[in-house]
Amino acid sequence: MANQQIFLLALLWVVFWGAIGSLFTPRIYSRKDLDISRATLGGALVGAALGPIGLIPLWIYTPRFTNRIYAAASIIVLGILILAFARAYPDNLCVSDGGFVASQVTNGIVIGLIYSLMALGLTLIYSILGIVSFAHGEFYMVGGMVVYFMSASTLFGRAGAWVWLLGAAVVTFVIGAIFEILFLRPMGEGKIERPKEYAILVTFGLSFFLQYLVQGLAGANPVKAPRFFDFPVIELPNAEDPYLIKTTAGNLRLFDAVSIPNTRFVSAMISVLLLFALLFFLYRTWTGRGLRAVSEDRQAASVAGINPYRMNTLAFALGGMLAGLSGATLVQVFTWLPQVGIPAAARSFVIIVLGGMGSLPGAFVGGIIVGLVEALGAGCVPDPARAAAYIPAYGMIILTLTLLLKPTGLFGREL
Amino acid sequence: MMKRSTLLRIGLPAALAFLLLIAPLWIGGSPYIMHLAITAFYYAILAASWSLLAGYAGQFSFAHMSFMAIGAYAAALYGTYIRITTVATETCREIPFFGRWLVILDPIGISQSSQTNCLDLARQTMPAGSMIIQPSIWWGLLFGVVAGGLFGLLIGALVLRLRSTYLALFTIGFSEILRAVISAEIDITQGQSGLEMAPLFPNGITLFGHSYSASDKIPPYYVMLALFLVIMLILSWVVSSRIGLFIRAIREDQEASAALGVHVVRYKVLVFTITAMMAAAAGVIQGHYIGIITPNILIILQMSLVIAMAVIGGLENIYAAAIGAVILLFGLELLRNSFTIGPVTIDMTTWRLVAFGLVLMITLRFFRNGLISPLIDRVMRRNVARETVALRNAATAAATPTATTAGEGGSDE
Amino acid sequence: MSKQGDMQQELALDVNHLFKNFGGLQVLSDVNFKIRGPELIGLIGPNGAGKTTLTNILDGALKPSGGTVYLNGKRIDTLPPYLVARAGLGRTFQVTRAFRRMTVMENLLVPAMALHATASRREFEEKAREVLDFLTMSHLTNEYGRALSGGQQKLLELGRLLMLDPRIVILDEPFAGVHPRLMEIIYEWIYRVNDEGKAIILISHDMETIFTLSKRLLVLNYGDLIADGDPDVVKDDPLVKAAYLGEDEPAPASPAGPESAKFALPTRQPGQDDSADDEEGRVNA
Amino acid sequence: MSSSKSMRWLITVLVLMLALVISACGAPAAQETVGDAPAAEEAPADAAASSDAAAEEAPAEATEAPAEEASGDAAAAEGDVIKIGALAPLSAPGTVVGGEAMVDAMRIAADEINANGGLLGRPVELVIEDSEGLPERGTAAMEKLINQDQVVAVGGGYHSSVGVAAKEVAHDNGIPVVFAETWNDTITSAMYPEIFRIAPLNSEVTAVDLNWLTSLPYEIGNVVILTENTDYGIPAAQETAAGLEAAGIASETFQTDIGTQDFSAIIDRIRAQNPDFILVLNTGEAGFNFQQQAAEQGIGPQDVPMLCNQDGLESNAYWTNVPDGNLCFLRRVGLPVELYNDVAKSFVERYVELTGKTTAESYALEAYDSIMIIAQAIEEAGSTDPAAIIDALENISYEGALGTITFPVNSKNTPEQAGMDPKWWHQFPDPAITIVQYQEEGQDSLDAPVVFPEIYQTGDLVWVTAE
Repeated sequence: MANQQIFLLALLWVVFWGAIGSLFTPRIYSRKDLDISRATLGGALVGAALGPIGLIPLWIYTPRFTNRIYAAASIIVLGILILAFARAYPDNLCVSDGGFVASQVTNGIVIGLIYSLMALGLTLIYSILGIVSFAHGEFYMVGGMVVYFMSASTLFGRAGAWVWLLGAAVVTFVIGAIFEILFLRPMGEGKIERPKEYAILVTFGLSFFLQYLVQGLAGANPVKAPRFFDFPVIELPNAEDPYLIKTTAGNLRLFDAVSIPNTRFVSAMISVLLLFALLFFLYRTWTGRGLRAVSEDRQAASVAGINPYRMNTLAFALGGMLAGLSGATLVQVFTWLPQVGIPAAARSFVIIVLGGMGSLPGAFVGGIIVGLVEALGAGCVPDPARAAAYIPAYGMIILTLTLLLKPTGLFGREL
Repeated sequence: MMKRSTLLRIGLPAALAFLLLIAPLWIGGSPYIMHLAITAFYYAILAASWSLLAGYAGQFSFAHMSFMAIGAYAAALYGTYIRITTVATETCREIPFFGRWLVILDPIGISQSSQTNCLDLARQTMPAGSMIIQPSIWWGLLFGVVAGGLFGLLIGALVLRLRSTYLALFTIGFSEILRAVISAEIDITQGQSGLEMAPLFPNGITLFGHSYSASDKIPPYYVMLALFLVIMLILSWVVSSRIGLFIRAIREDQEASAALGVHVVRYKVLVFTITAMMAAAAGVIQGHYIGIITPNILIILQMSLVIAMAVIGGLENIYAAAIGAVILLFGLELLRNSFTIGPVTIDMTTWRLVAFGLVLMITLRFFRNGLISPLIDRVMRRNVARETVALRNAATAAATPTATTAGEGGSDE
Repeated sequence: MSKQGDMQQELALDVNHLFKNFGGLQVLSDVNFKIRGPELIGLIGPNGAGKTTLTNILDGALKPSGGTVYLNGKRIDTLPPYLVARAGLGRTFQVTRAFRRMTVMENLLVPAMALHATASRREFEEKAREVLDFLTMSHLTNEYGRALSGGQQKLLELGRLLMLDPRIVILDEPFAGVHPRLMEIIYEWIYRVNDEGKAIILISHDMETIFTLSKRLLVLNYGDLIADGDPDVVKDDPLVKAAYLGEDEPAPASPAGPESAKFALPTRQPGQDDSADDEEGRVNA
Repeated sequence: MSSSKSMRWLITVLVLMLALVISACGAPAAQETVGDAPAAEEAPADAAASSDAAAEEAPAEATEAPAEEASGDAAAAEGDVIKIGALAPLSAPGTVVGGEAMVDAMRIAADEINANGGLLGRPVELVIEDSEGLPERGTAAMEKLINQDQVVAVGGGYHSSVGVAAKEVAHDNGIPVVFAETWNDTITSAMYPEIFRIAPLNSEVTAVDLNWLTSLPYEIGNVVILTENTDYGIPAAQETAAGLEAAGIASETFQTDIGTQDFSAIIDRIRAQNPDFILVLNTGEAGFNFQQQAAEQGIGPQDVPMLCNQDGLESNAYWTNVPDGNLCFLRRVGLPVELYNDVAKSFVERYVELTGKTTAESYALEAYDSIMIIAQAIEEAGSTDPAAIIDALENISYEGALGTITFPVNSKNTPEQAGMDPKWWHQFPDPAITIVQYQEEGQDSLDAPVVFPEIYQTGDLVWVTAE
């Protein structure tokens, strides 16, 4: 259908001018001796938004790229794409069905909150140790496995979700601490050449080890924990009227359009709780302040009497624990396997790169954006044969584009 | 002394190569061992070329398997969709090609109902005696290598500014996108069911009067061995040439290298391109040998195997990486057995990988140059050490006391 | 190494109206100076004066916001660092940047081979051995860079410059953290290179050496070149005194050592601070 | 100056590689002349065609070469064990639930044989290989079984893509394989002499699905097919869609990657289709994930009639992973429990004892039979010579857990002679396929009533309708 070409053309147009903008703007800015750190992304956005109409004045007047320009250009780009999409696929659910879009957005945010928690762990590790843990997905997996086995055991089966979560937290924390002390501490002591590469490889080894250790111990059968809590069954305002909220034990429906499964809702709520707990820890406790001090200025912190090695251990263990907790909540949503951590880890990488490595708000916002993109990608891509098949790629496209256009991410410190 | 070192430098590899050349005399009777050997060479190529990229040039790329897959898929697509006919088919997309016709078949996807191909239609109308030729797979190898090189060039140029962690993440991203594309574009790539690839010698081959069938292991053994040896030759040439010197300097300090006149950009991209081409070549041959290629060769486990092989062998030594790959491959495959201790049956399929992860971590932590590399160094640097001792003695004799003691000669730390 | 006498007439560095600003921050404003022949020039200025920025611009690592730099009539401010190096401008770094996991010999071969596309390795090994003899480091030929002490790494950097054989050399804090005995070798190096007809720009916090060595002094103060001339004259320049020498508060500690040792030979032990410096210098991405 | 140098370098490397290539650039891979012979299959099957040509002379070789090996083997170890290979997915991305069940079943078969005095007076050893659900691993595993472990025949097999790839290795080596659970039609339609199958054909399974759907007394106007992008899922989805279209039923197919975990967006889309029926062709944990998430989002088996993935027959795993999965329909291969013969009954008894499960899944029965039928063939052949085993298999009539297994379309009764599609080559023609439905939470799959076809029916189906 000719209509569909509209969207393709719009996409091509945006990508083409975006590429032109991102390639030439930094050169023009550097020739005029202006700050070029934001020129790649700025040029790309302005080019994508306005094409030559935007680029030519941009290159002539070379304004400073403020966040306002970023925001305006991003909105225009999104607008163009959405309009073209709506023109090209008038029957697509994302165009014709508001309830569907609302549902996708809600689901994206809900799952994004859970992703955020995991990414927070990774970004915490990065901000203190300066490394990315490639074993993050395995902490997530282990967290879920611990919850499953506790829930299935006779000893803890009736203990309830909070105990299971605590168990997952303890196990992942301990694994993280032991590993840090054994394998990462020498790095902090400067005994290791090329510490970053060492860290990549050694955490990679840990990921390998944990994944197959769990498989060896627990087998590779898919498992799943029971629902933590049931919803109370309610219907508001009442059964006769068109309802605003209606719940069953396993589902929550709003306005007869948005449906949130209980397990996801509970996981997201637990994630939010943990998020607040983390913020409290970081900003209101002595140890948390110590952590932040180390991330700001290592030397000054150690002068102030904080043992940076202990902080490293704490940060790595805490980061692993956050991943473990996020797995622990998600094991009631997804079927669990020893390999389940790999896509989750990949998603965390996307989030922290998008949010800015080491930035806590970045991990939070990035998580929600990635959740939204995955939900809308799978929900809106017109071809049902491709929509789901490309799920692993949506996040990775964000990752690569961020690294090319703005390596510091949304909230990273400008270099 | 020079003679001894030359002997070691050339004689040892030559002896090893000769051993590998005549190895089928002993292991030729066991197709399984031959199969492992072929696979081992394949991994050795990947590990050695990755060690050039990561160990020498310091570019920790996780996209190495992607280049391999690009090569293999390029060759597989070429083999699946390209035909040459002597007469125009009129039904297919076709291009005149040196007096013949280059026919591009339609993508068919996975389907059990046998769809009629445009060539089948054409066959009925074509005059008798006209030929349909499936072009040689060796042009497919060329095609794959070029495709791999082009992508290597592209990725190398894109990641110029990215270092360590960022580079690793970017290349993981690229690899995952590629995997998603290959699994999703089923019409062309046949997705998870994989593209079939013709055997290396579809009609068998006659070597020294002995004819081998298409499924015989001896011819692919020699093809893979030849590729392995050629690539090791190129790699040794690269590392001993100015390229090797420069990429190591760049790894150590990019700015300082530039300030000393090294064209950083060129050498970084160059090393990406060269290693990508090598990976692609290995992928093409392995694909033809195995007979099928699926997107699963891109899963992170595969890449981690190559990385672990290079690391355990010795990341900063191409020979160590290659030997490490061979040893580990044999180790991992031969351990694929379960054994029983008393009442407990231990299924080694999983536990060998647990051990593997552990070995990887311990190697990194305590043997940073890998397990093989120090051995090679010990042999190769023996006379260097002697020379160093001599120099140092001379220095002491000349009463020029060194202010601060340096580490020991040829130390690994 | 032959004396390149004819170069003396040829050698000329022209720095014209050099400006540099980072965003809104003016780091260099209208810096002008010329070098004719094998001069030995000191470049001083308080921290943040723009010394390193100036070096980076001359070296090609940074592009100036305005102005030009010519080396022997060839414009170099538009060239990337590796071409500037090949054009004949060499430099060392404030934080030593020896190639730590390459042998001393390999360290020396890098610039030589980068400069000469066709020559063989063996040719340069001879030359490298000479250089090492001169630096009294021949016993370290096969050591890895990381095995050297901080001072030896500085020497190694100087050795690399000999191999690059530039016409003009910028030495950024060559004496920082160097054992006194090794300092003698550096002195010797400077005289020798200077005798060979090369110009040297010496950046140091160590006033004693600057005044001993240099015949001409450039003083940078927050982007302005406030003085250019004979060291003794410059020392008494009221502007300089006000801006720098007479400054009350000591400049922040730098690898050059505490400010109290300003007019004394450094007494710090070699390699004392190297690891910390390294970490800073090697921050990734 | 040096720029040209290293460009030259790059070119040199290229040329070297080129040289390597060109030196080997010989004859085309395959060449076919139109008009002479009845045109063989072309396109991707070119290679296969040429190897087929080779196969014409190969049988002679195939019967000889391995015979030599086998006899050499026998000479080396007279009275030594007879090794039978077992191929199954035992780690992800393979379907581990299925794989482990099959391995247990095959172990029981081997133990049973040994308890009865072994084969030809020799003990039997089962050599298990993990295919990981990956074709390339499958070929390597088959390679190892045949060449390293020297098995005389191979049973098992779960994933179609593995079967498709692994059959080539078996064919090259002339070793018989009895596939237990690989449905893809091409496995048999390649007509390799070594390949037998006791699992149903994909197209037959599809036909059962279609028959069932079209015979139902309910209004079905709109079907959603969820499939994995493998060569089990895609052809099945395509054929089902085509069949539904022929029956005047609209359908929409959603393809997912095998590793898909989060289906929520897809489920919303499916909901918007307002389907009357959902057909799940995803295997393993992806199927579980979909069913449970669909249930949580309100279009689960209790809201919309759903034919679930057959791994659901493994009741423990099913109810752990899909707690809200009651009323799912499941496709089961093999006779219903009531019609179990003695073999099946005694097998189930042992299987329950070994695994602690409440009953045996259909693929466990198939896996058991795949080993037992090989054993019987070896007995009948009186030797472990692969060619003899193949010959015995062609003529076999085996009373197994699945019923009486024969391979009526074989080298003496070729598809051409029988006037049948090549897919029936060495194919067990009537493995019973039934549709069962879980009608109670936590129900065992064998207690679940059979709802189709009528002759096996043991209960009435529960049909949920939207609203």
